[in-house]
Amino acid sequence: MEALVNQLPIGLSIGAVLLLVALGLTFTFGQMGVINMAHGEFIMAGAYTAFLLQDLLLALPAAFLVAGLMGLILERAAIRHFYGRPLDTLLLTWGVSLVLQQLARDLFGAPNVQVAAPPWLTGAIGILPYNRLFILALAVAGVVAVWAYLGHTRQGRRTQAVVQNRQLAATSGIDTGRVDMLTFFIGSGLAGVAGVALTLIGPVGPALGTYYIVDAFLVVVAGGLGQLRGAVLAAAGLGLLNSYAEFWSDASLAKVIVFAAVIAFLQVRPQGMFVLRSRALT
Amino acid sequence: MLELRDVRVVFDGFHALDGVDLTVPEGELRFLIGPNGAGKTTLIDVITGLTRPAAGTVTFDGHDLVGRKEHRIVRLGVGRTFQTSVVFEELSVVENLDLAACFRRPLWSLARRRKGVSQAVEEALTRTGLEELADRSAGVLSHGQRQWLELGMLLAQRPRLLLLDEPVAGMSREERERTGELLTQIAADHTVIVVEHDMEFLRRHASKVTVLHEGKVLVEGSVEQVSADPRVQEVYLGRKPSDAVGK
Amino acid sequence: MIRKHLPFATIAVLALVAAPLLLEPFRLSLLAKYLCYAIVALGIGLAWGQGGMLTLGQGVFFGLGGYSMAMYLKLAEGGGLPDFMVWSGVEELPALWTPFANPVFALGMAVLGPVAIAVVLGTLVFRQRVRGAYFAILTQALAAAMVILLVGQQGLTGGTNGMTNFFDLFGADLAADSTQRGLYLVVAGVLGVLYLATRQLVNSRFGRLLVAVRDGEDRVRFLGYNPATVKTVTFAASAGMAGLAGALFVPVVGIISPALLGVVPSLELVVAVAVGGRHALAGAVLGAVLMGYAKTAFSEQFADGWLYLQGALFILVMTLAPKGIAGILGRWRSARAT
Amino acid sequence: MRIPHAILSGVLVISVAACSGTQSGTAPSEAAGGSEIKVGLLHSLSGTMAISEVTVRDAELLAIEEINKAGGVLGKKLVPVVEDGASDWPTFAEKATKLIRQDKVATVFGGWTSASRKAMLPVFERYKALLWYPVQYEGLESSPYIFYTGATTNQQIIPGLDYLKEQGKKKIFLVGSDYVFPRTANKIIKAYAAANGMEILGEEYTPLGHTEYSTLVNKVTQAKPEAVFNTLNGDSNVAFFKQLKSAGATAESMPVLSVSIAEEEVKGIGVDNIAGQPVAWNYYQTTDNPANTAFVKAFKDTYGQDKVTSDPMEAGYNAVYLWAEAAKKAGTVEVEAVKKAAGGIALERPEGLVTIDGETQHMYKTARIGIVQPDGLIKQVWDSGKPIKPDPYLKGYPWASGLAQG
Repeated sequence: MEALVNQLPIGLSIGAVLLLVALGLTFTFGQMGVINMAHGEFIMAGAYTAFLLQDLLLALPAAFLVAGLMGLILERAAIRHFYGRPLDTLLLTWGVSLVLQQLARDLFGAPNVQVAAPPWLTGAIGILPYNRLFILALAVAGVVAVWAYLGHTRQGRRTQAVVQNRQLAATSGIDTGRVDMLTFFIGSGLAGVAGVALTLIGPVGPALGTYYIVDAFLVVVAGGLGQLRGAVLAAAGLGLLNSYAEFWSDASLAKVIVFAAVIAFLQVRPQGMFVLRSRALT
Repeated sequence: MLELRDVRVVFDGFHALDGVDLTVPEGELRFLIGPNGAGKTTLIDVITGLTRPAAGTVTFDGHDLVGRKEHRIVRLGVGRTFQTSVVFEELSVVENLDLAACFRRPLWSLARRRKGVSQAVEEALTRTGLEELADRSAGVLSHGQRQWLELGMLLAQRPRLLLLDEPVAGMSREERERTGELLTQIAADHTVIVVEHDMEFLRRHASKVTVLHEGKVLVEGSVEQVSADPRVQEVYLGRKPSDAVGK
Repeated sequence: MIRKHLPFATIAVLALVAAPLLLEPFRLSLLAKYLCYAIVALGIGLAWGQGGMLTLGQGVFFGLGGYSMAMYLKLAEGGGLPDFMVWSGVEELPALWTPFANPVFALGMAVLGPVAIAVVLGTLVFRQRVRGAYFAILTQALAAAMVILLVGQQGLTGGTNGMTNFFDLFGADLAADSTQRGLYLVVAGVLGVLYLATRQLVNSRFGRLLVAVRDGEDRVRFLGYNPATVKTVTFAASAGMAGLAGALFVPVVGIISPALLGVVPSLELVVAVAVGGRHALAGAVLGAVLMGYAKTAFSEQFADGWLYLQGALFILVMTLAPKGIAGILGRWRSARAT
Repeated sequence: MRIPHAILSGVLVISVAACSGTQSGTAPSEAAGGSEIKVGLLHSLSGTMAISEVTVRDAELLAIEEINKAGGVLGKKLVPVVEDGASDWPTFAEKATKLIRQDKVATVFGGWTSASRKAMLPVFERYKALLWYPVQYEGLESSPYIFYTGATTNQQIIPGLDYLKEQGKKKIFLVGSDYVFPRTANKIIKAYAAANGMEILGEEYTPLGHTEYSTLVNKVTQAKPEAVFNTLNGDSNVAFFKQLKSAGATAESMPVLSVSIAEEEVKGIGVDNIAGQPVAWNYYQTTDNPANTAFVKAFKDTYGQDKVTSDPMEAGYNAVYLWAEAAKKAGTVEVEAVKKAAGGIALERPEGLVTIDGETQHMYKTARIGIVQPDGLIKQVWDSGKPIKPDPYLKGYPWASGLAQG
């Protein structure tokens, strides 16, 4: 029974990890329609930033910058030529992810590296260790920051305007190229932050990104591509489902169950949890 | 033939259609007008299954259309065009028409190459005057030609009810005239509903007009009756109806 | 007429006569392996290039075909339980396995199994108008889930090891060079037939309809067709091809394992199709053979570089020549013609 | 769509030309006559397994270099042909075929995962060529064309259990990655436990590459075992130990005995997370004997002072020496003669005395339990006293009779 109750916070904390890795993805997709397969490698870049600095609090902003700049470069150099072709972007960024993985292997070596967790994260409240709570808090902070940015800053509102009608926004004086750049910077930066957080609980190596990318995509799909509210609910839902499914069966089956659940869910809500309505015929 | 009763559509609290009743008997050419946001396109969307009404009934020839999938409604004989014409640019003109003509055939029979041009396609080509361009890819057509191709595709479908969403928008004067002739021809042996802003076009071709305003039917009647109606003038901001509706 | 068929005849002669004569057996079976991949690529070319469905889970179907064939081969050996069951502690043959002793059933399942899964998945997702990126991601997740499932059922599937160590195929010694040559001819023949059939389909009305669905799914609905059906049929056809390719792959290469049907191999094939040229079926075939060859050649020279090369090649193709090699050749040809 | 046939003919011409080109580039091997002997090294140099396998290849290259310096084998120099298995089992089979048929190597040293070995096995048996496989594995195999220089189960798993039993640990929880080695190991463990009055509280598997262990850690801590037997592989270990530690479990309250974590992996897991935990192997960098001192020094001099040596590396390093010794004894590198000569060869290696068991082609090896130290190295705390005779089918263990009917 105790174990059963424990699974609840565990599920939420798994959800927090999912949310954190999917947040940047949902941001870039929602705002720009870009599916970034190199997102996992931006997470990895964040984790390696933490490895180089060996200081969690310093690493958070630094990783945001590092991954964000990588995203910025990617956007300027390649992705901007692909707007409106999400499938091509998906494949292009996959190529980028391959190169980045091998680059990490050459720069840092193939074996995992160690990032020491700060001593103040040792300990636990109930079943949840401090580092899990830290991730939970970080995920919440990330969501709040994105929400505040989009709804309550000038630049955020511009971003929203571009999402709703790119041409109209452009003719009313918004530099859409700049907005895209900034959006991609933030989305990738969030991946970097996720990478720092993941060093607390997982391996830090060239393959890091590949472990999380499929799950992150599932969250984005189930949440409704690009919907912040949806992503939060989907992450929590999938986290809990995963936690209980694994508890009653095993880790392998839990993954299969989560996948089946997402397919089933799409039968009920084909466009994810929340969708923007549009009268345009696509 | 087509009957709408108390149709309501709500988008995020906004009543796009707020209890519309509409009856179109067989063989009629009906124009739908109204200011922007009056719900004209939404009405067509409801009839063709693109938008599901929150309440109300839509019957075509005794069939309930609400909740039916788009392609099933087409199979009942209801065809439509779009404001911004959508044709398949990678296919040739004749291929576009041929696809439109073939939908009643079983899918497996499509696994063969097209041999020659079917009668329906031939007819559509002649009516729209696109014979010369038959083998050109649809991507190279001008705006007007695209609109005609779309009309041609609609004809090739051999529908019983045609819904045209702003068929002359963006056309030159000559193109409009040709479209008008085409429309007259079509209306001779089809039931047609046209959404149109162009008042001159309206005057020349309309027999009966329905005016929509804020999701409701404001008035219905002949062109003269409608343009004389003070409520219509008020809706169009008190200006002379011809200026206002003509836009 | 003759002119029209001359190039194809040339290839057929080259592939069926010259290659077996010129290549040593090891290289010939490598080529056979690439041609298996080319069959999968053909299906991807159909689904993605023509139908716009980016399927990132084609490895799943390839794997199902491969596993069906492998199960037959394991049972055909005779001599009791398959080796991996023995060391997995399985004591009697699972019921799931029994019908696979029949080669007709096994081959049928290799094709129909993938088709059935594609029909179910296609019906579920296309009916709900899940498309584009959604579909891509879902097929990718399918590949991931499938691998986990196969790995987890070690007693049934051989786990991560998969199945290997096959001895004979319909009485012929699989190790013999003559068998491998024969297998090569079968693979090349199947590829040729499927290529012609797919081309026929693409040029038919259905092919036009498929392109229409790709470019304007919603518009097609108002032409009275159900795009979900069109897409499901196409997806199923491409799945069937992948399944058949998998079934041929197993006797050629001698192994099937979950690693062959995961996310990465599925993506690699899509890359190959993109490099070859997704809109031309021949481009897809070309891409698969070239990338297969490049991978072998490159990893023989310098292993680490392969990932760089693959990634870079891909970025270059996507940015500079989105229509792939076929597109470049096409442009070059039309430039010369004018 | 207008030019497909032209393209297709292009592709076939190119590929046929390319393939035959490569073919003519490889002259018949000099293995038979010339002054060189080609040997193949086949490990994953790319992909997920590269982390581990590259180090083994390095150790094997070191051995080849040392042997060449000392005059080679039968007066000829060894020339390594290195191929990449790319962490992909069919590639292992393909590259093995290439090494045997095209490069005509005298022998191959290679593999790490069981899956790669299973994939290569039919190739070596088909062409009657030799493979030296350097990693501990799940047993139940004895191919006439493979020499196994790592431990089989009775030289690692069973000694590990003996150690836990001696420590008075009776309630055990089993955690493993979902593949052949952990599943087979756990079968053996369960049979052992049944015969030795131990209790198995749970058995859990996670997919390879799994990194979310909170649920599993909850299951383990709720079951309150006295020890955990860990057969997780690769990156999963990092996540498992990090998350186990932050859940408050310690090596004192609940030791986790691992059989796939060597010196190389400790760094990535983080010493803090694993210090004090026991591991079971046949060799540690700290193993005290002159052969090892020389090996560690040579390895560090060649590859860098920050490098560590580990059990599989040592087994790979040994494999080259053992083959060279067998070839010397046989007077030829011909496969059947080498096989015949190999039985009974005994060498002092870094792990101590290693003897080839001619019957099973496995090695007599000493089992050692070590504890991970705060400096990242592993200190031996227990050993089996003498080399244990390899018993891949566990025929000598009555309680295991039900396991190995194969």
